[in-house]
Amino acid sequence: MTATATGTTLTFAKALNTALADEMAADQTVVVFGEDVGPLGGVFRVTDGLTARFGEERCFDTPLAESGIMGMAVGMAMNGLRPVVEMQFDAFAYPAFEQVVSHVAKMPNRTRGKVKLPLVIRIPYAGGIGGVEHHCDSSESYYAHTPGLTVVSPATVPDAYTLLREAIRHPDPVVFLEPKKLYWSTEEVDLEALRAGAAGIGRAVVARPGADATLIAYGPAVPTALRAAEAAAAEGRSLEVIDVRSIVPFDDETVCASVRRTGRAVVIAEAPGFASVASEIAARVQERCFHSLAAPVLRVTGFDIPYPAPKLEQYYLPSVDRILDTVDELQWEEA
Amino acid sequence: MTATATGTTLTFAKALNTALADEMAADQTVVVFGEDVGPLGGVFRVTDGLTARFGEERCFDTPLAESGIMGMAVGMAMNGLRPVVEMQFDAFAYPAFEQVVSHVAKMPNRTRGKVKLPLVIRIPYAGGIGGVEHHCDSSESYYAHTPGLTVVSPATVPDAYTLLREAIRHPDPVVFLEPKKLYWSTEEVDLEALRAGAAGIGRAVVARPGADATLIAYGPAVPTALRAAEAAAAEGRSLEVIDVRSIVPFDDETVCASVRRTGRAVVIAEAPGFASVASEIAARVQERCFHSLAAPVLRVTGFDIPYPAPKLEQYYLPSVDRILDTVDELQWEEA
Amino acid sequence: MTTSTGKPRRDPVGHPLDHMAQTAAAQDGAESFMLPQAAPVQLVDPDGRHVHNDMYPLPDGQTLLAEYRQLVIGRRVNEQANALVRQGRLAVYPSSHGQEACQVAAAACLQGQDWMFPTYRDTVAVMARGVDPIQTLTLLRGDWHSGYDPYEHKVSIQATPLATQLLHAVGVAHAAKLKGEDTVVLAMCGDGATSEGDFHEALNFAAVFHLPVVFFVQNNQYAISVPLKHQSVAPSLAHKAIGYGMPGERVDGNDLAALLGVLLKGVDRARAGGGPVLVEAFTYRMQSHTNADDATRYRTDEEVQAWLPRDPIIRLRSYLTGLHLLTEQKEEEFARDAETVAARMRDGLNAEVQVDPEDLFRFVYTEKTAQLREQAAKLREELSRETV
Amino acid sequence: MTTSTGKPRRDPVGHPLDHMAQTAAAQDGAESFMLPQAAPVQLVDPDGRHVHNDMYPLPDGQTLLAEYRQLVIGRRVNEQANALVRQGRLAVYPSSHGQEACQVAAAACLQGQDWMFPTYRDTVAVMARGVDPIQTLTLLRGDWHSGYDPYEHKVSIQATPLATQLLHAVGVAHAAKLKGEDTVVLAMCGDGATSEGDFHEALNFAAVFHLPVVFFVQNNQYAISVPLKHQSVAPSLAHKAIGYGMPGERVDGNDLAALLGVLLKGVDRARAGGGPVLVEAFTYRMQSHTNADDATRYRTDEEVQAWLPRDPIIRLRSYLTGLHLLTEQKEEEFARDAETVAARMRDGLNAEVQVDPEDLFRFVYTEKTAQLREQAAKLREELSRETV
Ligand SMILES: Cc1ncc(C[n+]2csc(CCOP(=O)(O)OP(=O)(O)O)c2C)c(N)n1
Ligand SMILES: Cc1ncc(C[n+]2csc(CCOP(=O)(O)OP(=O)(O)O)c2C)c(N)n1
Ligand SMILES: [Mg+2]
Ligand SMILES: [Mg+2]
Repeated sequence: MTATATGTTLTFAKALNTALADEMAADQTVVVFGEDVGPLGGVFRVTDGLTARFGEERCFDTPLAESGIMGMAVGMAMNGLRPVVEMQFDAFAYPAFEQVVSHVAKMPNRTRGKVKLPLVIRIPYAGGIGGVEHHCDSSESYYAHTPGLTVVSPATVPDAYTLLREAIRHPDPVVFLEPKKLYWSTEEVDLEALRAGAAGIGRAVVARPGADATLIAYGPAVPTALRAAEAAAAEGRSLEVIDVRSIVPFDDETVCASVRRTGRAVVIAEAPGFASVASEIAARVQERCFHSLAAPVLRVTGFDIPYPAPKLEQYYLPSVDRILDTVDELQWEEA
Repeated sequence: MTATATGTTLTFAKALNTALADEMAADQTVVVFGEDVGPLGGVFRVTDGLTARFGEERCFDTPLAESGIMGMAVGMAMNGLRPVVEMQFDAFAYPAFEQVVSHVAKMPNRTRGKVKLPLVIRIPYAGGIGGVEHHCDSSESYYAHTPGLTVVSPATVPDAYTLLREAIRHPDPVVFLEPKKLYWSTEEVDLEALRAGAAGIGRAVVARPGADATLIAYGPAVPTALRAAEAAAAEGRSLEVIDVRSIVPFDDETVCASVRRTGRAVVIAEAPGFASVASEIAARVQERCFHSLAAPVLRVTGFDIPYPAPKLEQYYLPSVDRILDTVDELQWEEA
Repeated sequence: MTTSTGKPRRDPVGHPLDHMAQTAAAQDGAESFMLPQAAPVQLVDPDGRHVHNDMYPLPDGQTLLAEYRQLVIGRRVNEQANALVRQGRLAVYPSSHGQEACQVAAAACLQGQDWMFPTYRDTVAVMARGVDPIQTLTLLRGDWHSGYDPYEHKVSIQATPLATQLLHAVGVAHAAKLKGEDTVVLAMCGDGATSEGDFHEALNFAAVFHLPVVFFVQNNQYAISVPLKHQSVAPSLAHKAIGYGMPGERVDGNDLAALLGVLLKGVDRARAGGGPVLVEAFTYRMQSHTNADDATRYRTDEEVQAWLPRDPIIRLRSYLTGLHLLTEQKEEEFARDAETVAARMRDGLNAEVQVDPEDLFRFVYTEKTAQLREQAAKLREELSRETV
Repeated sequence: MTTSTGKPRRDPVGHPLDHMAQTAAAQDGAESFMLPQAAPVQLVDPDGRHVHNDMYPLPDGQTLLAEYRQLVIGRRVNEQANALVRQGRLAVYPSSHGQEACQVAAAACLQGQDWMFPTYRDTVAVMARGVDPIQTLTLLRGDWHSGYDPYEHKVSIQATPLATQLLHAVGVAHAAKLKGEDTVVLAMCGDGATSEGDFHEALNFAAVFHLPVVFFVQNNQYAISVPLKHQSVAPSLAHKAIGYGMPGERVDGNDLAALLGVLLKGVDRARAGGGPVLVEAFTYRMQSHTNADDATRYRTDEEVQAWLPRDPIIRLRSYLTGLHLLTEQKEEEFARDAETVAARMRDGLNAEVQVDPEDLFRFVYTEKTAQLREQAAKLREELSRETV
């Protein structure tokens, strides 16, 4: 953390760490637990220092069992706490799937809102870090398809801070997806302004304005989309980039306003495309903006294959080139 | 089972049972296991009589643990058997989610095809039977989004037989979704013809030809779509109904040929619509048929809510009325 | 949040070689302490005679009389619910007929500040804890997933996905411990559910965090059609306890006195900071799994008949009659009380329920999402067109 | 498929009351049989002296000498792999430094027809079983998820999702039993993995189906940063066995002789139809979890140092030198053999690997789906444009 006149330079991971610390300081009922989140500070150091500062009853390690972590979080939330749990990696959240789908997502509805579950499931998520198998899954579609969950993914350092604090304060369970490849990205932020800042859950933002087509992305795909827009600008094409941020609830308004204006859209996501969040965005954009569209809504996603080994991931991940190729397919000759 | 001159009247459940028995008789390596599939014959009686006929080593009960069932099936398939496992109800397959996603779907790819997993995961699936919570989930989107799985759902008695036999013979793992509400439906079938019959995995069929719009449905939604088409015909509108049958791999050809001809499409599925198979179908149809479309591809799906209690499910399930209302929205005035 | 309650979890890491030696040394003590007694604890035998047990004194007569009344009501609740299924008023009912002593003891061993985590089969226990019968039966009537407010009587939802609720119980206990509350949690499940991974994780978490949880397994010999021996080949289910570092105990599940003795001891121990325990009650599911099940497919009538003389009501009646505590007058009084509950069930369930389709969207999130507002509006419009 | 192997699973359901009595009666016998010995089995102490044990005779000197050679190679493999990480040739390496005795014993206790189910940390065991070093390291080099054919040496993939592989092991054993094969399966995991639900389900399935599986837990005191006492408060991990109805045994995991004794007995027992066993090896992870980990954050140097004198190589060297079986010449020979393996690792990993992007689509399904054919074509076209 280096401070300047205007602000502080933070990594994405440190922004998350600061959000946790700030919220733990503000609210006694917030507890953090998971695998290796205590003295080690988490394998990505997002919980670094929390045990030392808040004590081992506020930030602690559990036995190695994800369903156990999730189920215990449900009970703790039932009894007045606000658990923030870490699943060590995306694919290691799968053992907790039943607890997530059958209880986390359904308990408030089941009890007619009598039982609220204000808990956060933090998941270091997606690829691009040369990780081995099971450490790179883009699992957002499983959660986004499950009614009752709120699903968000920050793509910038300020959003990492703001969205996480908001997620912890949220009255309903939030799946909080942290793009691993962004953990070490840095940005200069004005923490005081952020602390006073506005809400993000449910709202998309225009990350870069443009006129000719809309790129719709979230999480790890946002920086790639921005680089594509940059490259397109050099070629004289003006692309608008939307950072979805909040997958559920989805901000139809912001997205559709943009597409209605540009008349063209490409959805970008790392996950395999089939039956995914990208499918949803494409489906709803064409449903809602059909008569504004000059071309079909296209998608640039991961292939429908298991996440590849490190030396092959470059071929898998949505790239600037692949995005620009796809933009080229948007039937410009007819425009 | 009643025999007539032309064929045999079978329930959907009996067709599945016959497929299991025929395949077990034909192939010594087929083993059937799960919860209550032995002496009880399964809670839906799909495995009725198999233990008596093939012995308790070919059809047996396991301890009550779905991840155990799935993980053991992986090992048995690795060692030369063809396990057909039953998950008692859709939501009770979730404890096995990690085994399904991290191993069943990935083991062949991980080992460069050295390890094949010719296993079938049978799941009594979806709603419409007045079941309590957790007994009515439409979980196909979780599986369809997972590369490496083959996902099919029969909607007719002949398909129940043919697809299940084919699934058991399939070299890769198949998630076999059995619409619960169809278990007791009956049809007259010619078993001998079916036994000699053609393949279904990877192929959709035109369940009812039509000219004005295409209804795309699978599993439990197919009979509803057919009734909607029937009702529309009475009102002078000719709807084509496609029974997708094979969700993965998806038959783009049959679906797109129909939509290109009719120029209009409605996708129908019971599952919550968000980030679902229905989203995928809508997304790919507009991607591929954009210039043939007179209107956006619309969807009639379950709401984005947990499956409701029995007395409320009638409001949740895609109905003939809801389908026809949606067909009405396909901008006919502009046609 | 107090940090003063309970012993600190993280004392400095000792020398690992010491640990190896220590553990070996401590083991013999641990074993005799954590392994169940050689036979299930029984305090009143099937003929109604007191069986002496060094560790568990017999509860006093007045207590047993009061709980006997609950047994009678419990049996009546099971019968009435079965009748309501036959009449189509309930979709399905998983009866605890034969297990009523477990049901009654589960409620009796808890204090007001304690929590109960029941399953679908524990309807009688839920009602014995004070939850309104009609609210309890909402789930099975089919108008909502759960009909009561879990906070009102500190009874969680009747869980369907097996063993999952055990972890919620652990979480409630953990929060209680962190908040310094004097709360014990009773976590209930069946024999079949002990095979699920969540059972394992729940017991381990409770032990490692030293939480006030009493795990109460009603071993009724069957998981739907699957008999215990295909579920486990352990000497007993209570032998699982030592693998988590907690004591395990077996108890005759048709002996209300023994159940009270063992469960109360476990609850007291947990409340005093002694950590979790595992109690296995050896009992029998006298009826089919639910009315949708056909038990003749997997067990003989002789087997069922053999359990009849072990009925939990008969033996307590014999014992209390022998003491002249249970009089004919009392019996009549209890029967009337049971009839009152049954009548309340009948009346409540015979009344037509109104469901509100808008409820579909009301509780999914604290605030409806834009998407749900749209979908609700669509349904509303659809329904208004229909009624026109 | 023979039905003649093994005892029938479904004998007629006995009288449940008998069962209750029987179990109680049988319990004492079962307990002494299933509970681990009071201290971990040790046959050679840290000073290289034989420790007498009634149940486990010391393996003969020639056997120990041959396995000592494997220890030396195993240590060298760990060192070389660490070096290759530093040179950027491997992305990461979870070292078994300090656990080599466990690794070597795991391979040594199996016959050719048997199966091994290793984890990410069991690289040395995998190589000791005969898998090619370069193929073994493919996963960590990053060119494919698994580099060897599991059928060639009957070694399953090195599993990453914890405890999941134990169920695959159970399945392989179950199929072997049904097919009448003479196969034993060694199912390996760490102490942390015993907390996962899949561990529980695997042991229970193996016990209920009476399968030839030896569960081998390398308790190296840590799951990444989490020490054993936050993982379990059981007297030992081997005490979990009785909860499944199988014997549990603890063994000094730095004593190759004891490991061979205990594992071989388990394998023999399983092969003879005696069912599964659980073996816990008490050992220590001398290095960080992987090179990406920083163990100083959670344990002291003193703790690590205290384990140095217990090194598995030192004590076997002392013992064999004392017997004059291990000579200076032998030591040199073994060191050369180890160097040969290390050189093979270096050479193999220093060679540039070619990956084929088409492989992305080749093995997902037996036959590419239309969708994958499309996607592959798209990538091909993309790449051809780039190279133009
Ligand atoms: C995770 C899960 N799998 C399967 C089921 C279906 N199911 C409901 S009850 C039951 C048997 C449970 O047996 P047990 O735990 O002994 O309880 P009992 O019904 O005997 O009270 C099964 C398999 C379920 N509810 N949850
Ligand atoms: C299901 C799952 N959860 C989490 C992880 C991440 N993880 C990898 S190794 C490890 C620690 C495992 O400890 P242990 O079982 O003792 O084995 P060791 O590494 O000590 O050999 C963890 C938490 C994982 N691989 N799988
Ligand atoms: Mg039971
Ligand atoms: Mg370990």
